[in-house]
Amino acid sequence: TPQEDSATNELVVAISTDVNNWYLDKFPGGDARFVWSQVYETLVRLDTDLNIVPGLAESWETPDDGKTWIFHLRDGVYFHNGAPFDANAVVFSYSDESYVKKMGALRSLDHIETIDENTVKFVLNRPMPLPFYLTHVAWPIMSPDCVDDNGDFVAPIGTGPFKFEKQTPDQEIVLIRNEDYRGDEPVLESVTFKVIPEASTRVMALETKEVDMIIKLPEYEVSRLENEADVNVYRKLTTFTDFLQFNCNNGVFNDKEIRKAVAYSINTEQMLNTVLEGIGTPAKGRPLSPVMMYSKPELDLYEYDVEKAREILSEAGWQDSDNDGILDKNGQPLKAKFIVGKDVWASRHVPMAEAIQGVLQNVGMDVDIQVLESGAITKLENEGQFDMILRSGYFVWGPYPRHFFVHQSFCPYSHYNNTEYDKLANAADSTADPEKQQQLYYDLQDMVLEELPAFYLVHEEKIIVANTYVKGYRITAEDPWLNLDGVYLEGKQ
Amino acid sequence: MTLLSVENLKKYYYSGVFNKKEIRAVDGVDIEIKSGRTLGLVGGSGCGKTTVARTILRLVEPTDGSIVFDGRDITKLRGREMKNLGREMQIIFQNPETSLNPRMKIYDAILEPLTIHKLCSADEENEKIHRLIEIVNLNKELLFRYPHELSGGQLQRVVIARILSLNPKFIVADEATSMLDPLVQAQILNLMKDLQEKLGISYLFISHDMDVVEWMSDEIAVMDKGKIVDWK
Amino acid sequence: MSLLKIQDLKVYFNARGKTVKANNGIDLEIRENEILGLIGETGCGKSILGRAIVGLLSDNVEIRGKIVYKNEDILDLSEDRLRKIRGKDIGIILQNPSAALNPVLSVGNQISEIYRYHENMGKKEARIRTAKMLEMVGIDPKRMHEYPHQFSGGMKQRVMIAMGLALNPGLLIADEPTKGLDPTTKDKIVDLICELVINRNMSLLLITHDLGVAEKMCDRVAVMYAGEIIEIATIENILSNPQHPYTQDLLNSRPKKGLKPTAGESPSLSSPPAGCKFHPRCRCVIGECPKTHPQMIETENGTSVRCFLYEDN
Amino acid sequence: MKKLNDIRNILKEAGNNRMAAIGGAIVILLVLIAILASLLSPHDPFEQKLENRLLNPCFEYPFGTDNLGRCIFSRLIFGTRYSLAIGVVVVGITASVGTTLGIVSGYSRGIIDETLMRIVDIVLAFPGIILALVIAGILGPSFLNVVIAISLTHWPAYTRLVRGITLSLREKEFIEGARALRASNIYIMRRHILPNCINPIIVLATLDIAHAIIFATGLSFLGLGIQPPTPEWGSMLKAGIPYFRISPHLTFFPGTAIMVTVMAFNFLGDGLRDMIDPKINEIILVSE
Amino acid sequence: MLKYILKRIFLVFFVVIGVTIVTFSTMHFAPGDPAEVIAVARYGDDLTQEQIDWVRVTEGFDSPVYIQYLKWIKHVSRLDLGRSLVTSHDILEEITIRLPATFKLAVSSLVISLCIAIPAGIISAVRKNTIIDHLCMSAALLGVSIPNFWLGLLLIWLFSLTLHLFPSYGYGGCEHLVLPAITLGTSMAAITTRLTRSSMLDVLNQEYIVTAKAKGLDEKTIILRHALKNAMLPVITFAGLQLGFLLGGAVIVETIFAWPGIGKLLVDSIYARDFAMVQGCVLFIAVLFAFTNLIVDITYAFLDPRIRYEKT
Ligand SMILES: Nc1ncnc2c1ncn2[C@@H]1O[C@H](COP(=O)(O)OP(=O)(O)OP(=O)(O)O)[C@@H](O)[C@H]1O
Ligand SMILES: Nc1ncnc2c1ncn2[C@@H]1O[C@H](COP(=O)(O)OP(=O)(O)OP(=O)(O)O)[C@@H](O)[C@H]1O
Ligand SMILES: [Mg+2]
Ligand SMILES: [Mg+2]
Repeated sequence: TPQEDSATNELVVAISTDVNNWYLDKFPGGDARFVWSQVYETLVRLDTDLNIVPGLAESWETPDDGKTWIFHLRDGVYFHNGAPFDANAVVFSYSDESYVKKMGALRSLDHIETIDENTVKFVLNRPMPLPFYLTHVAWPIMSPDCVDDNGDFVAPIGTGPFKFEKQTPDQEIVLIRNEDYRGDEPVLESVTFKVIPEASTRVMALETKEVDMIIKLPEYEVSRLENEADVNVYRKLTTFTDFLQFNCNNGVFNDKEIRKAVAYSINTEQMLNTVLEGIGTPAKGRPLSPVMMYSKPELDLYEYDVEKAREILSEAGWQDSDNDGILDKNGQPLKAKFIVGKDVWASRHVPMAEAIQGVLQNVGMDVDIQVLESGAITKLENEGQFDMILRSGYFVWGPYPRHFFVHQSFCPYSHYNNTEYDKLANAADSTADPEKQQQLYYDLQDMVLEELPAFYLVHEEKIIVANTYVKGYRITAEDPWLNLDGVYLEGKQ
Repeated sequence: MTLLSVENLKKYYYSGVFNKKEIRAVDGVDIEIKSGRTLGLVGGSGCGKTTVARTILRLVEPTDGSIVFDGRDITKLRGREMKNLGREMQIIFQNPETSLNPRMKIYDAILEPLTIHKLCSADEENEKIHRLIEIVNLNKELLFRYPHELSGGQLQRVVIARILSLNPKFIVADEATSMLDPLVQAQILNLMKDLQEKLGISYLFISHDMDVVEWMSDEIAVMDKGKIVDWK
Repeated sequence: MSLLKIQDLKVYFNARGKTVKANNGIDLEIRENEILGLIGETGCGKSILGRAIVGLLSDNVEIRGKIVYKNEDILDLSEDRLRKIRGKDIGIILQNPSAALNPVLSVGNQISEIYRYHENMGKKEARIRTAKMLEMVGIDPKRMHEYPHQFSGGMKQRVMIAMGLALNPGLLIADEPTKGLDPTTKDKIVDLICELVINRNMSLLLITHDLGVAEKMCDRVAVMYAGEIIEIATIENILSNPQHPYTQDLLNSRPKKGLKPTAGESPSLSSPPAGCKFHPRCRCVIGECPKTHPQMIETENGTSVRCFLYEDN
Repeated sequence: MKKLNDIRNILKEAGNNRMAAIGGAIVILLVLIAILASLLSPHDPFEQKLENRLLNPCFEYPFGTDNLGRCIFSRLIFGTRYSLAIGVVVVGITASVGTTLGIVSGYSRGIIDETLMRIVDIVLAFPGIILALVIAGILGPSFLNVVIAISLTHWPAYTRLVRGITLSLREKEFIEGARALRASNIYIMRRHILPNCINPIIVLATLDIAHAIIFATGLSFLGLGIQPPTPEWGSMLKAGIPYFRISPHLTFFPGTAIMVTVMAFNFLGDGLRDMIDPKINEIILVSE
Repeated sequence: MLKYILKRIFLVFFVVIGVTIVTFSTMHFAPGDPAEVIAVARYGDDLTQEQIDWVRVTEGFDSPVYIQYLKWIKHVSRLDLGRSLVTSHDILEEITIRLPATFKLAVSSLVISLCIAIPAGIISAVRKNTIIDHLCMSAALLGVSIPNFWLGLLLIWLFSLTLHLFPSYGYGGCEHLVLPAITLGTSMAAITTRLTRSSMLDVLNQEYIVTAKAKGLDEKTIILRHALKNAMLPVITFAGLQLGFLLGGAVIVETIFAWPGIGKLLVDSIYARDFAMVQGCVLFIAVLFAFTNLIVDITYAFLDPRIRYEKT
């Protein structure tokens, strides 16, 4: 039985960035969320297939179609320091101090009331499907003891299956088993997250068995590792979709037809099978991953058709008059400035961008790629100094399609102005009736496909690789989670 | 007729950052040189001979004192006047190997003063140079060599030739022959004497070697610790 | 009695494709207890000869001939044996003391290591001997812990002398020990060397181009020109009755004799003129001179000279 | 005629100096490759054939293809341009600026010299790559910014070298002689000092080209170098790293190209140093 | 010597001031509105103008540059480098936590490089133009020519993955140190070898070596006693500069081997546009570098009697 093996029941997981924030006043960047998800828990949780299930809240209800939400908290749950979990902790966790309240998705949260020790009431400014929002790992429930009397952060104290033990900056974070965990006590004695920034090093560390499990494996390593006998590769379609966002406010992509031409020129299926080694699902413009809620099954997707793309361009008046392979109109060449981020989160983006550049070159568009860090991107974005950006999963967590906010005109990332769209997105988010909501989201998807504020490329597949002696792992669809429920080690040397 | 008269010439050097130290390289020197004559300057090592020479040529600025050359006080000259002074007084150095730019052919080295002072046009230049090297008795084959391909005596002749192109009235020879072999030294010293007779040049002849100075000079000043201590 | 006998010594350098014949057939004998002067113009090969005697030339050089020191040919010796001879039997004072002293070792150390290495002396004993040596050359032994850069030129020269004499060698080679010194210091050094050499019954090969120094110190003088010895005679004979035209010119070029000039330049060692090497500058060229290379000829009073003018004598 | 002889002598010397000859030959070859890139490359370096990706070296693709199906051989050939350009442009800028400052500093001494040398000290107080990293990080990655970043860190080496030479030249009589001729300072710096600094500068510059190329590679690794799809060797190497287990040719060829080029310039620099002036010490290598 | 040391110390002081100005100005004259950059770093995705303005006021970006500098320098002089813009952690603390790792890596690379380079350099010089010289020099040339991140990966592949000799990443015992130290030490060893060789050759051509030979000393004594100390002087000076190489090269090596040092902190901060942290790291490294060179200079003064006994 696994328990007997406890001497080696210490899991080592490699991640790419350190956890440099443990407190709710900031967003946990990079891979920090994998670690947070072991220490902290949320009121509402998702199971491995994105079904919404009780977390720290046992149940919830909304008496007024989404403007007020009442959560009944689980009894007999204790924080890592032994203090009981209660309504105060919820109020603390969603106070004005918290990131999610201050900057994030819960800005329309008016206030929280404690009804009794185990009941809290969230009052919103407008109707919202709040339980979905509360599944996000990045805004979990923390103990008020996380801070001292002056409000300075002391230690990460949550209710999760593992307790924070120690952290050595840029090296490792050690978590140990929470003996008093509310659910099934974890088999693992401890989980150590090792910080290894370089992807190749991460893979080699797994192969030398210096680490047991790696997250965010680069696509190109998958097929090789799938053939290795002593590693297991776990794959599952996630909630994330990579998309090519256009600057519709000015420049060439102001013209919807040109955006369409781009969509027809990109063969997402081929890109997926080559650049991404077949990992993921081609989106062909579908804005929502099939695993997402309200993802419309029947959509009028873009099938690869260069000829059509060429046709559209020439109809729009773009001709190659000087025979340099680049189309031009009124003496202006067809040029686009293409921004790509270099986050560890999306190492695949650079080769994808290059591939896109290649195909667009093919239809006569001169694409200039700029690989930048997020700060630099923000700057160019604000100044409107770009034509396309390659992005992944903004406002995406859990199955709920909050992502559509990204194209609303007031969103800093939108670069798209369409009052109709804005209205539709708002309405969809504020509608409590599931059927109506579904219809609204279906309409939104059709609209995105028709209007193309962005062309959706691939639905991302999550990859976790572990050595075969890691048993009992079940991969979750939602990305920031690392589900170690039921994991144990057997026969590790 | 007096060509150069130096009065109360002083040159102090200062060294040290924290505690300034004063080195009195030249400390009140009076010198007089007549037209067409040679003044010998002798003295132990480090007594200030070179410094006297360099200050007279205004290669270093004197701390105090006056230098009257050809009737003009030259201590305060600037700009154009200073440049013209270069045509009248010149210097020959001790070490022939470093007296010429190693990257300049002999021809260019001799031509250089003429170009700097814009004294000849391109078509005259060849002829002029040939005349000059004839005066100092140099083979014209050497003109297109680099300095390191010449011997010390030949180099010293080149130095003299280029100086002569300016027709100077006064030349300082700072141990001009002390690095040369006796045979060559004799050649150079004889050449200098010849030139003096022909062109009426005045010399300030600096040397360690009393015998040589006696042979060269009309008058001899002996220096010690920055001062003239004897005058023969 | 001859202490060192050099026979037909040839030292050729291979420099950038050219052969520099720095010494080209030197025959020379140094007798016991004698001071032999070696004079000649810059670059004629004096220092090379001095170094060749001690086997201190670099590897890219071709040496032929014989250098016999006390029945041993130095050129045939093993490196080990040579090492024993150096310093112990033959000492050398190199030309430029500023460069020849190691800047990072104290002066005392540089002398005492000779004792420690050759005579296996203890530190203390070596230091006492060093102090004695320094005292002998007129340097306060207390300064033995100082470094070369703290010494003046004359003092460095003295240190070099102390080093050369440390083991009482039978033969000392002094390469221009007075170069670059002011007249007073020069006199002191000359006196010092004379005194030490005479007191210790050793021989000295004094390389110089200062005739004044040679006059003061030497018994005999060899005159070198372009890698050859062209005249050997007692110092008196050289001064009063020079035979070779070059020697005569050399003497006449002194200020005392009115600085009489000689035309021409010294020849290059890589392509010397044919025949007598001095003939292009010579006042008394005769028919043979440009064609045949003259041999050494004995003339009166034990003078040898390499000149056709004396052929018939 | 005389010039011709000089050149012949240099060539002869180069022939004697095997290292310099090999280095020089490779450098000339690289320059030719860079010039004739479009003639020599069998494929368009930017052309992607996704169906041909990650091919091993074969007849059609001598060095195989990369992850986007581009011909590595062609990309390497075009990459010669970028690597050489980085080296040459950087060295061109740093050598001319550094030399000018060095001459001015050494010749004028006094306050100008002090100021310049203190600036040099300050720049040298930053380890080169760190300064370059920060500059490239701030300015954003591009060819120009890479050149700026490397140039800003490399000029002090020249200033120091040239200043040293200038100071020793100043002591030489021929400079004082020129002053006695009343030549202007600018004339002296240009005609007397500069020509005497040229040889060591050439040596340093040659070695520095090698250094700049390696340096740019480091920046590429950190993602602050020249950006894809530009076929710059450093970024090709970096882009190939993920594949170095399955398709090692993606890293092998660019890596080798970098190594060979850097070695060639080092060979040439070393050889030139031995030829021109054996006395310039290795110290000048330490331009870091 | 006192004068020499005082002068050095004065210079270092001066350099440090200069370094602060450079560091400060690079960050402040960087393109883009610093307040906005910070706001992005701090609040990430959703960003409003008020937030930017708020950052501008709280961080003091609205006052004149020199005031900002003086304010900053006042803090710095009290060893207060401020807080990270992203994590709000104390910068100096973050740096000092990582100092041991960088120090360990730097020292071991230095030791490795010196242990290989100095003997190799000496042997090549003494046996100039022999097989062993050519071998050493070719190896050295290879060492400077190989991009070190590639070398690092090849080493991991060979020694960890194939031979299972050393761990592929991480910080810990000696076995962790081997590969990063070799990677970092290689190019340095290569340069040091070349430097040692040429310096040694230079020394061996000096007249005092001839003097030593003339004394009849054997080769060993001549090399170890007479040549080595002189030849080491430039190498020692270089060892100080090497630290710069080390700190610079560490940036790359630390990334590959997941070595938790300052270099990695710096790179991460650059990516995160955490300018306060970048500023802190660069300042720290530069000051550290300046002081190491001061120590090297002083050591040099002790070793070189020409400076040790300089008259004051
Ligand atoms: N630039 C300078 N800075 C400081 N001191 C100097 C400088 N130039 C010369 N001195 C000092 O001035 C003194 C006189 O020097 P000078 O060169 O004039 O002597 P000298 O008589 O020509 O000596 P020598 O015979 O050795 O050529 C010396 O003590 C020297 O150290
Ligand atoms: N290593 C070498 N390679 C080539 N030529 C050399 C070498 N060493 C010396 N020479 C040449 O050998 C000749 C003799 O040199 P040497 O040092 O013996 O002259 P010298 O008579 O001592 O001159 P000085 O009076 O200037 O000391 C010179 O022409 C010199 O250029
Ligand atoms: Mg003088
Ligand atoms: Mg000599």
